[in-house]
Amino acid sequence: MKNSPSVEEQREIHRRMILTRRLEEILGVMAKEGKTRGPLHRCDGQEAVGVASCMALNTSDYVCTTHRGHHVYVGKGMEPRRIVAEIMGRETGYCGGRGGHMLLGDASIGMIGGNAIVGAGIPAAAGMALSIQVLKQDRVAMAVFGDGAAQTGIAHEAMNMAGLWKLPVIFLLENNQYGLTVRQEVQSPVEDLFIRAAGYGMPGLKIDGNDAVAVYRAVAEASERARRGEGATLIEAKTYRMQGFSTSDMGGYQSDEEMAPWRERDPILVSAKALGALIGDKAVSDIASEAETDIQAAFDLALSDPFPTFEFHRPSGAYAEI
Amino acid sequence: MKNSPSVEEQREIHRRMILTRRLEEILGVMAKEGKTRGPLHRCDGQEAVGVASCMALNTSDYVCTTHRGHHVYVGKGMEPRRIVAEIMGRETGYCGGRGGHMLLGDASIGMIGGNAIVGAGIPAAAGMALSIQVLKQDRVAMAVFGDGAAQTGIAHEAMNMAGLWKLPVIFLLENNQYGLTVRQEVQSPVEDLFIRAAGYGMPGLKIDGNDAVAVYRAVAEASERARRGEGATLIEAKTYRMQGFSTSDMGGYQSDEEMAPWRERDPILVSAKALGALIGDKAVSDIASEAETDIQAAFDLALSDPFPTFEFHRPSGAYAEI
Amino acid sequence: MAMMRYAEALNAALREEMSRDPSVFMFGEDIGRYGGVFKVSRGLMEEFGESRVRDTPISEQALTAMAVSAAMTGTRPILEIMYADFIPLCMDALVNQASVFGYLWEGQVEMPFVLRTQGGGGVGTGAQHAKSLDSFLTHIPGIKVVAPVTPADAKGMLKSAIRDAQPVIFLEHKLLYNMRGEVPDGEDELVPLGKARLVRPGRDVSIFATSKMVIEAEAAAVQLAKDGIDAEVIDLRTLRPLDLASIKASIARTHHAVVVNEGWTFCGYAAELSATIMDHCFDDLDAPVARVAMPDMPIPYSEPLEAAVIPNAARIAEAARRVLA
Amino acid sequence: MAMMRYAEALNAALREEMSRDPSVFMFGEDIGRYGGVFKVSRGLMEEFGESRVRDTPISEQALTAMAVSAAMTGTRPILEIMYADFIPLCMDALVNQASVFGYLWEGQVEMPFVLRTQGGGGVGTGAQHAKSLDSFLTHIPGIKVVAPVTPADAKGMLKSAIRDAQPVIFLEHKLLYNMRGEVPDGEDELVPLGKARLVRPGRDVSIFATSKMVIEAEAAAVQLAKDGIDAEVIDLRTLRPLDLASIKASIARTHHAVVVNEGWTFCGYAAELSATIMDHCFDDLDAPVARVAMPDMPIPYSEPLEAAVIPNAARIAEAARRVLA
Ligand SMILES: Cc1ncc(C[n+]2csc(CCOP(=O)(O)OP(=O)(O)O)c2C)c(N)n1
Ligand SMILES: Cc1ncc(C[n+]2csc(CCOP(=O)(O)OP(=O)(O)O)c2C)c(N)n1
Ligand SMILES: [Mg+2]
Ligand SMILES: [Mg+2]
Repeated sequence: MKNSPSVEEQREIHRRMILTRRLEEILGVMAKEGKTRGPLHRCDGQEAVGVASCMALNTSDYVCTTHRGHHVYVGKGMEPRRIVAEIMGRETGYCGGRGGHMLLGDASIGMIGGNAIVGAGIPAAAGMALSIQVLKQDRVAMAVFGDGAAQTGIAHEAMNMAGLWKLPVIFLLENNQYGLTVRQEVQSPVEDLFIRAAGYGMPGLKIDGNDAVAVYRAVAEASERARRGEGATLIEAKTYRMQGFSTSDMGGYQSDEEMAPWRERDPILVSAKALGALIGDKAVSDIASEAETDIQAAFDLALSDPFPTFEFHRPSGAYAEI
Repeated sequence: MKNSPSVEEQREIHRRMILTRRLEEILGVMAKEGKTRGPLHRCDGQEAVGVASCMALNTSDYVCTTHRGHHVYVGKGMEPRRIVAEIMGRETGYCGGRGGHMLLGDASIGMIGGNAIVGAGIPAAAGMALSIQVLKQDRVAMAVFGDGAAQTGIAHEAMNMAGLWKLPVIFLLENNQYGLTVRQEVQSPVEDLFIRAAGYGMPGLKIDGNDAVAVYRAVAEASERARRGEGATLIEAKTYRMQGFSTSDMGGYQSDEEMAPWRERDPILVSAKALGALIGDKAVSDIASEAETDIQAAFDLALSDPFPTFEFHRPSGAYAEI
Repeated sequence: MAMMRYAEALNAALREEMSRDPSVFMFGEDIGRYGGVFKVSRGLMEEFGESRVRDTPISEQALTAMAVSAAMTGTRPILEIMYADFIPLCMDALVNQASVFGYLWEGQVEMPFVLRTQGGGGVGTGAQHAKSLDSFLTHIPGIKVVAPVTPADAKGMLKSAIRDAQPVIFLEHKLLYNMRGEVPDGEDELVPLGKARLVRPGRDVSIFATSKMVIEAEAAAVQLAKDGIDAEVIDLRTLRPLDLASIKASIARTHHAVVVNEGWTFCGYAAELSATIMDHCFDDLDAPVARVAMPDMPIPYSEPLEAAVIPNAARIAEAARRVLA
Repeated sequence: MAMMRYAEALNAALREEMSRDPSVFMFGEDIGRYGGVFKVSRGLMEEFGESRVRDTPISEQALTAMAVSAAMTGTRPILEIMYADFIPLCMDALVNQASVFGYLWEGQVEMPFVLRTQGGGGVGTGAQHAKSLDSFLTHIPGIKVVAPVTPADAKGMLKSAIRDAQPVIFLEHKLLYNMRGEVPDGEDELVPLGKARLVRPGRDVSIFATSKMVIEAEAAAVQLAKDGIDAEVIDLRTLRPLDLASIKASIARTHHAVVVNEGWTFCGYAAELSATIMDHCFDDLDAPVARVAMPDMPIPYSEPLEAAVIPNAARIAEAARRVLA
């Protein structure tokens, strides 16, 4: 089928989804033990959205994400070791420990970046697309954002301009059914948010966010459209957040009945099955054990890295004196 | 037809439209003579929208409008004399001269108020509707706003909440084809903005904004809906701005070809014709000459009113010292 | 008197005022069923229903504008903005709506709304979730800004804020919610807005502080006492309008002043305190006022970095020693 | 040298920088075909095309955010915000985006954007179209804020701002656009950011002013001269980072200071100037610094009311006399 990932890509998607899952599981355990700092937002169950979408783009394309961005970071090719180092506040982290887990970025591979202001990634991607259009480059920009973010004013302003100017941008709405502890239907009167695309003169579509191949295809097609100069696309990926809002969430509002069907459709299971049919189950489980080893190594290295020492912000150095 | 204005109401609508037109024409002349202060935004050609919509509501209902609000002020029942006094900076103006022509209000008749921040009336009306809902009152709130305002982020946020909570609010989008000197199609990729209502789970409709009866009917119906607890409505009234953006607009971008058909469909002509069929042409022209006299009197009185003298803002008096 | 956590004191104030006046209602993100990220509104949706305690979409800009207009039309809204870092999204509603219409339509409308939010750093929430943006708020005419530190003040000032006819911004701090203290009983125990609180009298230097910095100032006073320096600590409590009388009286006694605020230094709230003191107490001062505030840079995440920027007792004590040197 | 209006000087700077560097582009409301409300961008869309000179929808919030991210990805955007009164809508993009990412991703990205806007009162535009909100902007770390007064500075500083690697907020004033002055020829005549301009030397009192207030300060100096008071007038030009050296040197000469800014008083820019002077020049001062700024209230519309609030030469002269008394 047009725009499908190659077997090699599907393998890599699977690997990066597992890297993400293991990374978060270990962080989850460390958080419980009081070894992490600040809130951590896990994306267990949503890995297909962040990973497969980035895999459908080029390294030179720009991507930005939210407070819940581990799958996007790993998907775009950031190294687990430096991700962990940043989260653990080390000097070797992507931002030298200044950013933390919500604010990672690596401009050299177009990952600019995480953002803890809900909605802020949407105009950010539109601005990158504007830059691409002004410079006449062969690039696209993508924002991955939540159902909660879709209700912010900047979402509207940015999508209107993207539609108006036919900006090369992909709006990937990751509908995990929740904004914090509140279900989506308490935040918006419409269940399908992609229908709003019509109001911005751009195509809107709904996809199964737990199927990495479906995510890849939709993003690849939107990216081709954008590169042909036909403008923006809004893609709503339906998925589910398996792990509570953050490590400080006291839980209790996601029922077992609600979660059970999603557990069965865990994107890693879905991917393992599809990939198994192509390369055999043994090869699939090898990917998992390799990823396991890689993540363990990433933590080992990152945790032995040094903490940064304080320096004044250089650009404002002249007026940043204690 | 259901929700049509009575003959008496139609008469009053006609009268208020003429009051508005004459008020603005005189202000236009005075502006040219350098006798006014700051910019003035005329709504010539749009009177049906502001006047007939307000006439379809009760005095106790809340209305807010924009920098271009003379028709709404007059429509809601504010007195020309005190409107003129405010615009001429007199103590007898609705805000004692503090507000000026963009910021009039009269809370006693639910006119709260003009607003020169584009888009700000939209959440303002939603907030009033929230207040009505919390207090369980038999009231509605209405925002009259422009096609330009529809692109602001607050429009989106407010409409989403209005749809979500079924707030008793009417969003009356006055599409006069322009935001400042820039045509609507340079500001939005979709021609019909009412289609966005679908994304907020509320009904959206398009009406002829130059037909006072059509405006009245649409607003009356939306108001009934709101009072029945069924929530918000978005009404897009298509109309045209006959007089440039403001008195400081240097013009030159609204062509004669573009304007000619709208001149023929001047809302006052449309109304005169409809009303003439009901009460005879003589009675219709009597309304006009009476209105003419009233406006002249309003100017005469207002212009002999005194200017205010300066006082510190009392609520902050304690810390507003020169 | 009852012993309560700060968050519980706020909860009690909300419950009492909601019971007392049916025109009071609350809205904000996650405040309903979940009871708020800091659990300040726990149980209130159950008690007062979904119309008066609303979970909202993530729409700070419109929410604030709606608070303004709802307040002008007969209700007393209490809006919770989850982090003070999101205040920039509320600015148009405050600067161009609340401030403007309160003045222009004076006499026509009142504007009794409360915007509760919490700021401050210290727990690794990073550059977008740890700021104190007090000076953006205190710069706006017609709006009161308060920041209680004790549970008793939290309760008494929140009740006063809800009953006030003007907009009140109510600043909390994420590190205060679990602090405990005695809170007077009684539904009409109000703490007036606009009055500073003398935390600790002293003769040598006056330390004026806000929010959690008051606690740091107290700790600094203890350190200073060991060196024989007797510091007076004043909790301003209301950032605007300022209790100028208390400031003047204190400086007339001590002749030395340190001002402390967790916001950025340049054009920050501490700058206003310094300038105000210069305006009103220049002749009483034996040394320039020392400002202790956040260095002018975003708040870093990593523990050693964050610890290096947030003003603390040591920096306050050092500033006090400097003005006395 | 050529004689030009301020608006023409800006137009020339834009044209030259757009020609020089294809990564420079402009966007804003009405700036394209119409050439901008104040005609600053007249003719540029014709010259550089619709991709590099864009009329935009009314979406200040996203526009500012887009300027930030476009600047991080290889372009040099120039965004026009029509009135400074709309700056509150731009705050999240400045405070939580530009300021934060400039620091966190330092070394990874540059952020060369210019946000041009104009503020100020005096012509009856009312409470939502006449404000000077300087202090909101100057409070933000990592962002430069400039406010040229002469056509020569307008041109030379706009060119420097466009070439700067950091965000620069470029504050104009609606009453300056028609002022005329000599402007040096040459495409590389830059005026550096961060340096104050000595407008008029004097021995008795230093008047530090910003934007249109510099012109009022000059007028005040003329009045004062008649009474034998020799006032020094300094145009700060760059509001952040401050040219502290010029301030210190001037006060070391005059021992008296008046600071003038058209924004509100409380937590305004003049407060920072006063506090800075206290921090650095206390021992040189013979009297407290006098602040001249907008009273803390919305700007009224009617002429006698507006005239009563906007700081002017008379109030500046009076303040100078007060500090010298
Ligand atoms: C402007 C803003 N408002 C509120 C918050 C607090 N907050 C953090 S995450 C979140 C929910 C976001 O929901 P969604 O966009 O669906 O993302 P998800 O957490 O589901 O990935 C909220 C309200 C914030 N960070 N920024
Ligand atoms: C937030 C904001 N941005 C920009 C402006 C400047 N401005 C005043 S009116 C206007 C155009 C408004 O267009 P529209 O909403 O269609 O109203 P119309 O003037 O056509 O009645 C603009 C951009 C403003 N007042 N507020
Ligand atoms: Mg979500
Ligand atoms: Mg319009």
